[in-house]
Amino acid sequence: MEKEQYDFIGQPLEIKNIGKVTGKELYSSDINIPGQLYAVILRSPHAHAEIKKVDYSEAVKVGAVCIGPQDVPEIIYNERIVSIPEKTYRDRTVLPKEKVRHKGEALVACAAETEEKAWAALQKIKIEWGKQWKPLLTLEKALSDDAPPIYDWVYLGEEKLKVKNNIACERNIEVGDVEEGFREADIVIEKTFHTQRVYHMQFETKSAVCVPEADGGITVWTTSQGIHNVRILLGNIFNLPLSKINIKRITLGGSFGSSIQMNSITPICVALALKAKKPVKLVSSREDDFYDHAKYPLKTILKVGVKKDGTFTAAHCRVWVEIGGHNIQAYPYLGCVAGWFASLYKWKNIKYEGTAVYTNKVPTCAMQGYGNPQINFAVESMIDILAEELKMDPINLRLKNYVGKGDEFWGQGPTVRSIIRSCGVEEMLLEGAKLAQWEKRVPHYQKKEVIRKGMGVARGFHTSGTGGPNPGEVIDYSGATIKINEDGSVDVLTALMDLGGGTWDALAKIVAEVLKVPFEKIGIYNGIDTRSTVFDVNTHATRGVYCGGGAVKFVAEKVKEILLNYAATLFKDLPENLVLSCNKELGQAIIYPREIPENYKTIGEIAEYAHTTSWGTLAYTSTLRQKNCPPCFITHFVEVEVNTRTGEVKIPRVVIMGDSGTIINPNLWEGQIIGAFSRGLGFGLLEETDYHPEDGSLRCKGLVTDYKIPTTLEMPKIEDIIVRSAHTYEPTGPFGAKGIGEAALSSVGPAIANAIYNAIGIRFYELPITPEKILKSLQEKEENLRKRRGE
Amino acid sequence: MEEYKIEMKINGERLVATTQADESLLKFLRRNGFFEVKCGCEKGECGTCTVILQGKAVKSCITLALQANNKEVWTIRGMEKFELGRKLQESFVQYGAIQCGFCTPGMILVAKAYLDKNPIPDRKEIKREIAGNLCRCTGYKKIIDAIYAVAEENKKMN
Amino acid sequence: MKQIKYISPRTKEEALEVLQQEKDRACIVAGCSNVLPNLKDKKIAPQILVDITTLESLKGIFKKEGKILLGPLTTINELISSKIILEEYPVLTQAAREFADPIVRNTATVGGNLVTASPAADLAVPLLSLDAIVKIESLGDKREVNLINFFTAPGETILNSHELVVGIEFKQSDINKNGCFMKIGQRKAMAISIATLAVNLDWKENTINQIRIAAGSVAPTPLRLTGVEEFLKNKKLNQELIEEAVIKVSKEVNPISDIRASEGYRRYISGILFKRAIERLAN
Amino acid sequence: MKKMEIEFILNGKKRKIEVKPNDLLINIIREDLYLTGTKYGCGLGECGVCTVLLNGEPVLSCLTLAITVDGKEITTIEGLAQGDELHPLQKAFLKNGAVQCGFCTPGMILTATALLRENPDATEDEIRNYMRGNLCRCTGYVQIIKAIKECTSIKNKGLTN
Amino acid sequence: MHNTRFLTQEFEYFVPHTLSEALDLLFTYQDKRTKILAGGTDLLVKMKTLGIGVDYLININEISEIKNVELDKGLKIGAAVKLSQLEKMKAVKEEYPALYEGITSMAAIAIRNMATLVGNICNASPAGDTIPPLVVYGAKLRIVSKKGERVIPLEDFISGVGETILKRDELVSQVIIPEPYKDLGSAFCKKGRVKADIAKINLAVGIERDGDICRDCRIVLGSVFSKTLRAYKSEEILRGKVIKDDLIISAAKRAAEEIKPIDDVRSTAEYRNELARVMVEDTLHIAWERAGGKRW
Repeated sequence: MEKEQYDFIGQPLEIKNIGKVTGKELYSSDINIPGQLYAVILRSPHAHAEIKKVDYSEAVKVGAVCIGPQDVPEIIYNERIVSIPEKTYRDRTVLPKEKVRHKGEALVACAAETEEKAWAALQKIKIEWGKQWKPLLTLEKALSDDAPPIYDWVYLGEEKLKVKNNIACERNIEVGDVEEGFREADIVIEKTFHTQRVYHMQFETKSAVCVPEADGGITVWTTSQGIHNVRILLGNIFNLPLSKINIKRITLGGSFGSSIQMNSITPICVALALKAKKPVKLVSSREDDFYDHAKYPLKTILKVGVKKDGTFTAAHCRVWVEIGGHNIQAYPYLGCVAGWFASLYKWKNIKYEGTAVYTNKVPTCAMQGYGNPQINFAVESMIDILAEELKMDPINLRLKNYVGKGDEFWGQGPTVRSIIRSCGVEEMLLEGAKLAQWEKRVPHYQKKEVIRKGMGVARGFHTSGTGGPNPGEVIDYSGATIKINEDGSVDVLTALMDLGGGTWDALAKIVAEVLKVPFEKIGIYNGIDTRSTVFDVNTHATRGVYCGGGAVKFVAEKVKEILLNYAATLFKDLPENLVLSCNKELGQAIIYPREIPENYKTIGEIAEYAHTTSWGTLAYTSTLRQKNCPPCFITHFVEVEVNTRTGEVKIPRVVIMGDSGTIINPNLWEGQIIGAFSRGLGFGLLEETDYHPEDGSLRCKGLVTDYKIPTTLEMPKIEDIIVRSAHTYEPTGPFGAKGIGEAALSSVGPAIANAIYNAIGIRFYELPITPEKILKSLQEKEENLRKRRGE
Repeated sequence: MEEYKIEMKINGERLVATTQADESLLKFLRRNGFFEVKCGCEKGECGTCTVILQGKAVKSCITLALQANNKEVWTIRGMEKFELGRKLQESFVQYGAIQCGFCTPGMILVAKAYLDKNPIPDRKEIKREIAGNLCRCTGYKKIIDAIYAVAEENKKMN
Repeated sequence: MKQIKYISPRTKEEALEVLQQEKDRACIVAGCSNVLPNLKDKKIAPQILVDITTLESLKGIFKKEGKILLGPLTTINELISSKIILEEYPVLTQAAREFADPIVRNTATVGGNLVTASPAADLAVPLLSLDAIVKIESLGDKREVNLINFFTAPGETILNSHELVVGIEFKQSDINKNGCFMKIGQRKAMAISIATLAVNLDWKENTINQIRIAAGSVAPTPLRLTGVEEFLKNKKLNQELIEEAVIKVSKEVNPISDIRASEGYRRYISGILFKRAIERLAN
Repeated sequence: MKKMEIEFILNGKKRKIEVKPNDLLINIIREDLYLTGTKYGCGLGECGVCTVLLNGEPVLSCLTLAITVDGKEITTIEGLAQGDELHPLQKAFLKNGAVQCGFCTPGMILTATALLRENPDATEDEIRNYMRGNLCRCTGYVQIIKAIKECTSIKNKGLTN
Repeated sequence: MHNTRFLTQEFEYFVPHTLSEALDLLFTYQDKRTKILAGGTDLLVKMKTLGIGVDYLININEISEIKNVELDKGLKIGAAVKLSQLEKMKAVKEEYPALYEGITSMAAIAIRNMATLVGNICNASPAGDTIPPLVVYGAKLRIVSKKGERVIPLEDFISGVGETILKRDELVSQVIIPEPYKDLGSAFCKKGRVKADIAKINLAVGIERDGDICRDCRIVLGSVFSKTLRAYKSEEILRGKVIKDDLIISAAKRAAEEIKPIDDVRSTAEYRNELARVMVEDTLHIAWERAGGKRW
């Protein structure tokens, strides 16, 4: 393991981006263009109904510009174009043409001088509905033979596919022979698990501002995790050359995966602006946003075979996901679920069957984790179930079977396989157990108090990006332009987004480290758009630091080469004889001939000389594809206190162990882990978007009042959240770094469930574990005991 | 300061807004988002801010906003609604009559108002008519060419 | 904070009432080509703007009983396109064509040009040479003033703050039919003149019956060169006389040096303008 | 709807504007006065993102009619720093990594200023309780609480509850 | 669907500076949709989410007569008094702990800086957090109109979900809370999905102690019926009895039987039944201890 002293990497440098504390940071919803119109959207009151006629003439009469199904291009697309086209299912248009497929689906949009005016115009729109169907809200209903088809056909790449039984896509994988594996096993256990739909509740509702430009092009500010993909999609939908579309990179008020795809309101805003020939601003209301996206749920039937010594022999995993009214790429989701399932433990023989099913609910998409919080709930609960059955310590069973260094793992699904080169799993389990005082853990049957304590452990991982030795189904590369300015400061131009996790700071540190230029002198925050940058796929898949950072490091090294070559002409020496280092006193990077540090020149001087003597800018532009997606591991040790009289759960303490290789930004790395824990806590105990069974509306009615996320009071105290990093170094990562983002949430749910089991001896197979469910189960348990005792 | 509510039709669309007694039409238009009306001198000297008011080219910097009350105003943005407007725009582009583009809106509007009145002028007449619009980039020749080309086309069509 | 109001009277009487009430607090606006720049430069600070552009009765060119009455709101372009002015009072058409630029001519008015009382007021010169009379009204009162007596100093006229110019009148006559306007500016359009000159001539068989010469930008106010006029009256028109008159013109004007030209040049060029004008009229 | 003139002090400066009776304070601040630091989160007073200070007390601008602030004093996040000198809370938020996406940050900081004024020695529990109406989806609050704790009075420094 | 970004209602707005001005306005516009604006935290939410119509809006926050709390043999709380103002008062915290707990359990500081006590009452939500404590303390409401005034017990005021007996020209000007009995022990308890939430159940109890005996008591629950509900039968079990643990347990059980909760987005009826029992039991214990009673 190579370790070096870094000037910037791993240093707890202050965040430079002070706009966020002074209120000056601009988000899409803060952009105001003089003369702009404000847009509002009419959303479907029905969950599944045929659109006969949309008449907005009365709205036009009161001065609104309107678009309806008849006005939007015929192009059928998928808003998430991270996968290669041949593996991308396409089912939607900007506004639905023939029918609506979930309540709250955008149907018509109006723009006017004020939001109020637009809203008033909206009320004048008349819609004639045709046939209406009872909404299909569950997997079972949607799959049943008499279910009305939500789609008759969709496209996969260029191929037109008939949709059968509302199945959006399927993915089946088999490795080895599971039947044989189960025969070898001493114990075979099968359980069914459910994870629920969760709403992202990112604070900035989906927003867009679109300015039609004089050349027929458009400039767009919108909530997006990947501006280049938005541009490609808009070019395709509106038949505009990409050179006429400019998407601005602008700070997002949270996202958690909900803007990997182009948000549904973005093309609506563009269509309005193109029609109105005026700038249009569209800011979703919170209710709009609730009806726009949700986290993929998952039903899992997991069957595992194990020998008495704790060796696994086979695992059969069947999963179903009800995806809602549109398919925002459930196909790679099913692949990733397979990958997470297959790569956490050595099952030996694997069978995986995944099915995605359309329902008349809000379309689902990624949300911090792309299937791993969901499948890990099943896998990690199962490990505890097996450990109990085997009378083994759950940590030992994990240590015995985990996929680790030197093993092959499936990164983003079965098509991206590579070898693990850095792995802190053992350290995390053992060190974490120490910090959590695992040895004091007692079995549930020894607990009799009203408030029962329990502790649970769970593991998870996410890949750092989606790269593999060979390009697979997922597009993954990043790019940057880096230039040394005329005073020796440095500009980094990259389309990579920072979702709040500190990606830009991390990238700046990487560049600082390569060029030895002080962190403060790196410009990275603003002034970026698609036109000024080369492609970057997206800030998703926990790829920011590993892939984006890898790319800026690659480009920075090229700039360094140019710099040294040029400096060599000044020093009348060879570049390899020059030393580049950071002089902290000067606050400058300096270059000097080896062994003669006193003859230094600052790179400011060199750059200025290059400038005034017309040598040109020291700059480089390129893209880089990472050929790996190393797993960043996470392990949660969660303590719970379950009140057996009320069913309430409190989390007094948690130990979180993370493995991200070298940590570039310690502060924000920890921040991401703790933040993920709060969302995991919501996922495990609190949150669910459930639907009215009759009309397919959200039971929370799109109100934050009735969609509760954790507050300050639900979180453990400062000193009771212990976050530690494993001591690893990823040889393929920039300065040894891997990712963290999505990994951080992937084991919170099962750790809570395992802890609750340890507290009260009740296994929950369904999230969230609410007080209602706990109390009911406790009463049933009591009842059963009484029956067993013959009372 | 007392405010006055005024109403006008700008590029065919109704606008109701408030103004003050001494506000020029130029300021009023820009304040309401019509940034295509450029401000050059605010003294009526350069013609950059020309708009068409009730069919006539006027300099919006020396017109009170209140004087446009209940009237029809066209700016360069509205020109694409007219065949002549579009022809002029295309001709300006084709003839390289645009460099920095700041005087262009005024030039096209003056040309439009003039050609409406006199569809087939000669070069000299055109030259005289745009005399109130200054241009620092082009040296006017290509602007006159561009307008003349439209006049020629008009001639052919008649 | 400044408080400017705006009023747009519906009738002349209403306008006069406002003026009576507000006196010098009021500023009349019509074409606005001077008022807005002046407001901006804080050269004027009225409390109320009286917009008279809606007063239809003050617009138009009327012919009656051997006279022409110009409504003060007649725009310069309306003058240019008036056939009767072109035929009967060509000096005015010529001057109007030289006025500012084609766009300003769409809004600038005759009355406005006069009351501005710029020494360089382009329309004052031909109107002087047409021997025009200014009709003035105030609430319950009327008067007429010969244009010669109208201007008192740069930017000043005999007009009282409660008065309104309601018409400009001049006679239909042979002399008025035969006029010529000359202008020297720094460029052809939109130029404030260095010197302007208008001549109206009535002559028979080489003898000058009557001549009117008016000049602009060469004195604190536009003026008639009555000395030269007197000198020429009843004289035979020949080259010598013209040369002599040219010298007298140069002497009678009273110009200053400014950014646009020097005093000497203005004197010289006034003579030249006169020479060109009279030669054109004589031919 | 008839507009009415109101006068109030915004970030130390007197402002006179016309509003309709049904205009919400948040929209006037964001759209008319271009202070976009105050964010829209839910529109129902549930998330705290739109918090501003009214006469020094945190209130929710999404549930406040602009017309009712006539004669009052409003502070938004833009009014907190003294010139270029950041408020201690702003510094502490940056230092402690209490900012991720930044959308909740303005409301958080404003609420925290009121807390520290009311209770300069606030304990962690008191901070957590006071801040409970300001939701954050990114950070999990811990670093926010840490940052606020760091700004409590000196005698409270270093003490846990 | 609704929109929470702006108000679509257009209304005329008044800011009276005296009560009589306000009452005149209420009288004049009693046939119209006239609403009182105090904190706005319920009214504006309802305007946004339910689209309730408003023609005239009367902001009562500038009426000085109703901005104070009078401390004279109990409390007299004006209609424009903010909840945060009350929670900062020593008298409230010490003498009416259930009210203090009810108030501080509500939402967040920013909301309590805006919302008023009278507003919480008039909103007449079954989950209103101040109503159970106020009923426990025997609060009365002063109701005024142009024609005169009347004082009625809070218990008689709310008639259903969001409904009260207030006439259209009337205004609740004051909440009158009598001086508590010297050995009164009272407590409030609430459970939500998160700690600061609209209640799954909230409740307040008050026990007047006379030695070991419960002289009188009140058990008042919210979110378990269309309006705040008094568990009379449960109270009956305790009244006049020597208080012991088993008595409290049976009173709690009885209270759980008296309530009629429903399934909604916040919880289930089943859970509420069970929760009510636990909460009543725990809260009775606390109240009894606060009354100075011993536990046995």
